[in-house]
Amino acid sequence: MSSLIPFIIKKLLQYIPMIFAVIIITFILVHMAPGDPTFILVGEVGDEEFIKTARARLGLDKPLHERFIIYLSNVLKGDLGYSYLRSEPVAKLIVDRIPATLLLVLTAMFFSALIGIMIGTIAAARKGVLDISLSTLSLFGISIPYFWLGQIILIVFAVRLGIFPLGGMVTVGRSYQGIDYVLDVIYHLVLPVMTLAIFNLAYTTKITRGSVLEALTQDYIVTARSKGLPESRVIFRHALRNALIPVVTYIGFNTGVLLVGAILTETVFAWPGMGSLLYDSIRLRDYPVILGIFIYGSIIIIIANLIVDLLYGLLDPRIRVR
Amino acid sequence: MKLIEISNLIVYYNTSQGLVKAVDNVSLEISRGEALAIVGESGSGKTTLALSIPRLLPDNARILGGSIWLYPEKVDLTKLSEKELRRIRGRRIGVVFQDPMTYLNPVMKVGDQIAESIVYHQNCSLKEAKEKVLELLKKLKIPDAENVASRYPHQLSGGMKQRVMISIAISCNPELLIADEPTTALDVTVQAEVLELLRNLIQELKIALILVTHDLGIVAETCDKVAIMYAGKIVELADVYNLYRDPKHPYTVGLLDAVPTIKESESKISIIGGSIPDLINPPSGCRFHPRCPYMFEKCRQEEPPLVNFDKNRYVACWLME
Amino acid sequence: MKNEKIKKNFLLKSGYLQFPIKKIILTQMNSRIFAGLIIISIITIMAITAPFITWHPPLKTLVGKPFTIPNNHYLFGTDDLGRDIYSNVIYGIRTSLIVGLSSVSIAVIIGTLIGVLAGYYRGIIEDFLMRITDMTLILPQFLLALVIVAIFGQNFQNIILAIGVVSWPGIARMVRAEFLSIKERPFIEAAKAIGLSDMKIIFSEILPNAMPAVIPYIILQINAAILIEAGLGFLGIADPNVPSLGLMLNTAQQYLMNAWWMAVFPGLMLSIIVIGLNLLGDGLVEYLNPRLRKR
Amino acid sequence: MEKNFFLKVVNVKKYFPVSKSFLIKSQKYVKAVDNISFSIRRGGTLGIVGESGSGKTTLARVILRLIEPTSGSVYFDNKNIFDLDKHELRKLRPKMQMIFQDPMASLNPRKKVKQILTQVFKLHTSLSNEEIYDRVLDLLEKVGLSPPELFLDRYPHELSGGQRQRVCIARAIALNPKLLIADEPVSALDVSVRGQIINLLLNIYRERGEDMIYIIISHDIALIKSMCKDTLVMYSGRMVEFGETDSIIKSPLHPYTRMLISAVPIPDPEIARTKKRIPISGEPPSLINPPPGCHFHPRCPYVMERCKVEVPQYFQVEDRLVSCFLYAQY
Repeated sequence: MSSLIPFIIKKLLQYIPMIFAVIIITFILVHMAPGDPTFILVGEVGDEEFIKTARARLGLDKPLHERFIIYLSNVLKGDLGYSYLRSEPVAKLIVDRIPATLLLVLTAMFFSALIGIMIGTIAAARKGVLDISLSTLSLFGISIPYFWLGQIILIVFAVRLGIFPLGGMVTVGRSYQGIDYVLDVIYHLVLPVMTLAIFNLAYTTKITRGSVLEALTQDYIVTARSKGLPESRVIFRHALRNALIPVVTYIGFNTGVLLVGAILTETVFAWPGMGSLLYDSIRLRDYPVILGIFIYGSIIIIIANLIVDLLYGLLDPRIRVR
Repeated sequence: MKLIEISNLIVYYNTSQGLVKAVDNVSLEISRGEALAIVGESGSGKTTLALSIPRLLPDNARILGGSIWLYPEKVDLTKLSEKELRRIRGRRIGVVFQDPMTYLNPVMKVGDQIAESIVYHQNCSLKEAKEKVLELLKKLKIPDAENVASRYPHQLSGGMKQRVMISIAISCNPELLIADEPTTALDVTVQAEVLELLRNLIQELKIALILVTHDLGIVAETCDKVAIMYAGKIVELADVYNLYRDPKHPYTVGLLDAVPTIKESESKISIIGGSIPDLINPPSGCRFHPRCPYMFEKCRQEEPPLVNFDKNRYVACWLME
Repeated sequence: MKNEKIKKNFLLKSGYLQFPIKKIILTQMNSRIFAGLIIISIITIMAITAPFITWHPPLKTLVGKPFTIPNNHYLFGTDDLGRDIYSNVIYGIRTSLIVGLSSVSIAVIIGTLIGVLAGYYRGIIEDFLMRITDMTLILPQFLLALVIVAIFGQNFQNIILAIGVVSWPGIARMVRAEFLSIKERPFIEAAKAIGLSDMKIIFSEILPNAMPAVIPYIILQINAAILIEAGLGFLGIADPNVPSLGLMLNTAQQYLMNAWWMAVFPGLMLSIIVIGLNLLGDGLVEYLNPRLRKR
Repeated sequence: MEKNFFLKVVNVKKYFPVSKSFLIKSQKYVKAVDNISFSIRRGGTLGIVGESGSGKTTLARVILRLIEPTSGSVYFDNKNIFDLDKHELRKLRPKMQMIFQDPMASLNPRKKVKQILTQVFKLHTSLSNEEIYDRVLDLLEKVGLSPPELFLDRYPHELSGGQRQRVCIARAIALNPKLLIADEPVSALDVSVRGQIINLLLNIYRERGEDMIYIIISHDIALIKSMCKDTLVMYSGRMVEFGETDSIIKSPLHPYTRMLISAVPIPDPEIARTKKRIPISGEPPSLINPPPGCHFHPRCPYVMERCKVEVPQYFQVEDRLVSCFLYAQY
């Protein structure tokens, strides 16, 4: 595995520039926008004195390239400005919300990947009615928009049946400790995770099915059969192992979709993550927070892609050894 | 001693354009230790015929008639369940495929790919199987066997990959080895090496060989018996010496002359006109008649049977009457 | 011997861009493509004939009592401001389709241009263009579009432009990938060998062969654009003067407890559009992938 | 064009850089064609034989400048092809044509036969549509596609393998080229169809051979024997032997040529089983890291110390050129 370390370094070198790209894009957008960039970087509300110091801090009276250096160093230091409306630094606001979002995303991702790969493989291996019905179900799963699905789930399970809470992450007015707290969170987690997982499950199923079907047409499957191996081993050891490579790529590529999905789902279920923060900030025109969420979101996605790329190298020996 | 007897086998493919009559009423026998070549062009049904023995055909293939008897117990392979067949594939029948690049699993070490069938058929642990793999690779005179076994296919050269394929096929000492165009993807010099290896193996291990190929050159060097296929039918079946010395069927004659050789004598290339027929609607009567220079009325209407006309010699042609 | 009819036929110059639509429809009609086409046709007809199949102006408030439950007159009920949800849904389809088509047109123009340049010319141009494409491809399309609209102002044109601007990288990648593989095929070398110019090779040899693979992707991209518009609307980023399915769901969110119809109908229609486009896109992908078609 | 035209290839090299990453441009090259020189006169037929990766196809492409050379020069029609600008090159194209290995892949799948063939005339002649039509029909007839009207409106996928290759040949000979290179013209075809195409190529040569130069590229030395007077043997990007085909086959000089000829299967069991075999070992070297010295030395039964360090130059043995130190005393 001596080839692994240079491989990791190479990947890191590929991804770091992307973070700069995100910052550059944000900077360009802010300065291309009509009106004074101060409003966007500081917020619409504020007294003269505050705006004045902010302008000086951001170097808005300096030439463009100096402004960029200042902006870049601020962002790299983690200084994304100050939310005047909430009187808190943007970075702190966002970092406080990230765990809740990640909890939602990772739980949904875990379940949907696990179940989706299983169902997808079964659908590919068993042709006929089972395959057709699973494919149709997954088509519906893919097509229904997250936020609407969330609303319907909420209407059915919380409003009509009343078996799950209407929203939030913990029951308001109770201060649970220890295991009770965990159980309470899980209780609140079920519906948003379900919303988020349905789409992802459907998509993973679809990708896995296609990928396994494709792998099953490959020549090495015939070789495996010629050895007299049981069909289960042919499918799981030979077909699925090869089929997983595109599936993993998809899961990585989909982190972005999932994160956005989480943001929309959080809005439906008032889950206290980045999504709710974004929703409130849009209503209040709190531009620094919106920009901050964009930057943080992008970085999370870039990191997820990096991880998947590394995983890809582990799964496919052809990529690693060159 | 008979090993395989194919009788009146019919294999069709179901495609969106219609039924492809790939193998139509073919009978053939192969004995222990014998090397048989099935020679034909693309679409002649040669691969279908060979791979229907271990039933490794694509999903849309249907065995519609006939039987394939495996001796000594005389079981019909076409009637066996998948489960019963699995005990024969890999253990009693090994297969070497055409393109070692695509027929080896790209994400599995080659040593594990060979060990796999040993584990399944010889009831031994993975560790024992791996030792057997090394013995096997050494037997095939592969230098640095340990190293090769721990490689992935893409790290090996074409010839080495084909040797790995061969060792998968013979890992459980099969009675029959089916080699489907085993050297088509290889260079001439590598081809010569791989063929040499195959020849030595079948002699040493007394394995029966079915060599599927379009190249009459490698048949001359390797096999004892030759079956010439055209459009899903066997048109001539003969001992290798007789066939080359005195080909009977017009197609065989054309095939032998159509290939330039480096023989001393002035090479004259004769032509078979036309092109390979469409097997969805094959020509009536003798399937070769539209391309045959000696065609007469009967050929167009009646199909010639494969008749024994000399010792070990069968020809399907009305000229032989 | 020289048949006049053949000669005439021969002299008729035939077009280069031939997508085998006739063949798909007549011979190997894939059931998904068929279902997708039907759904999309019905949706499109509804969008075009919106003024004739609705009887209330979509954005007008108090055409009925607020929170009217669906009945014969207000098929889908009314919302908190007494607007007719049925009218708004029908006009909302129009908005979705306009956004999908126009923003993807922008994306196709940018993407094809960049893809063609990067795919045909190698070296620094390719490196530079593809690095930009790869970076933009990883960025969350939705968040980028959201930031753009938030900064530049929430009007209809900006929404279309923003979605167009974030949708091109996928198309560029696809076009380039097709170009790269087609460019290596021997018939391109054959075209060079008979002395065809670069422009002719790009437009008459490569592009017609690249399009079949790109078209289903474009359809799926239209789908994505429609969903981005709806998602933005759901977060409240929309032009209040244009009926939008997403914006309706945003309003519905506040009244989920008592006015279920406000959420159900707009979302249902949105899902139907998406299902139709997915069927069509997937069907085409499957149809054009020879390996999957075999089964 | 001059009456006694010729094709002269001088020190042609084509190195492909092995790119490692976009930041570090590596200094490693795949030397696909390494310093090849030869010349043929009008009426000459040359076979280039070599195994996969020997650089024979790259050589053909470089000669026609379908890919840009690394260095060297190719004189044809008294011009150095490598010095021409794009425009001049395009004008010369109809004089030098190529037939490709895979006829299906070398025809645009979205064009009908008539579009493929008229394109050539439209590009390089000012004939009227009617004249072009007649020429296309003649051409189809000439390559054995008759009646020609039947084939005009077909797409490549509606033709059989042999018919496709005939269309490719028609395209190549449409404007009477002076140089015709056929790259593995029959290896993608069925055995029984190969004879037809070989004969078609031979007929074309017999008809106009005195007025053109023919180059056949193949891995199959038997095919070259049946078509070419001279042969150039390539191994790992270099020329190892050059001379008359018959004498190369009868008495190959270079150890690689010997191995190659000995490896060719002979379709005659009596000869095949009695002939003396030259032991064959090893495989063609990696293109990125070829062995130093003579590229063949790791497989050579006569290897000397010198072969491992020095690249052998060409030695003239009678009328042949051979790149091997065994012949250093000549």
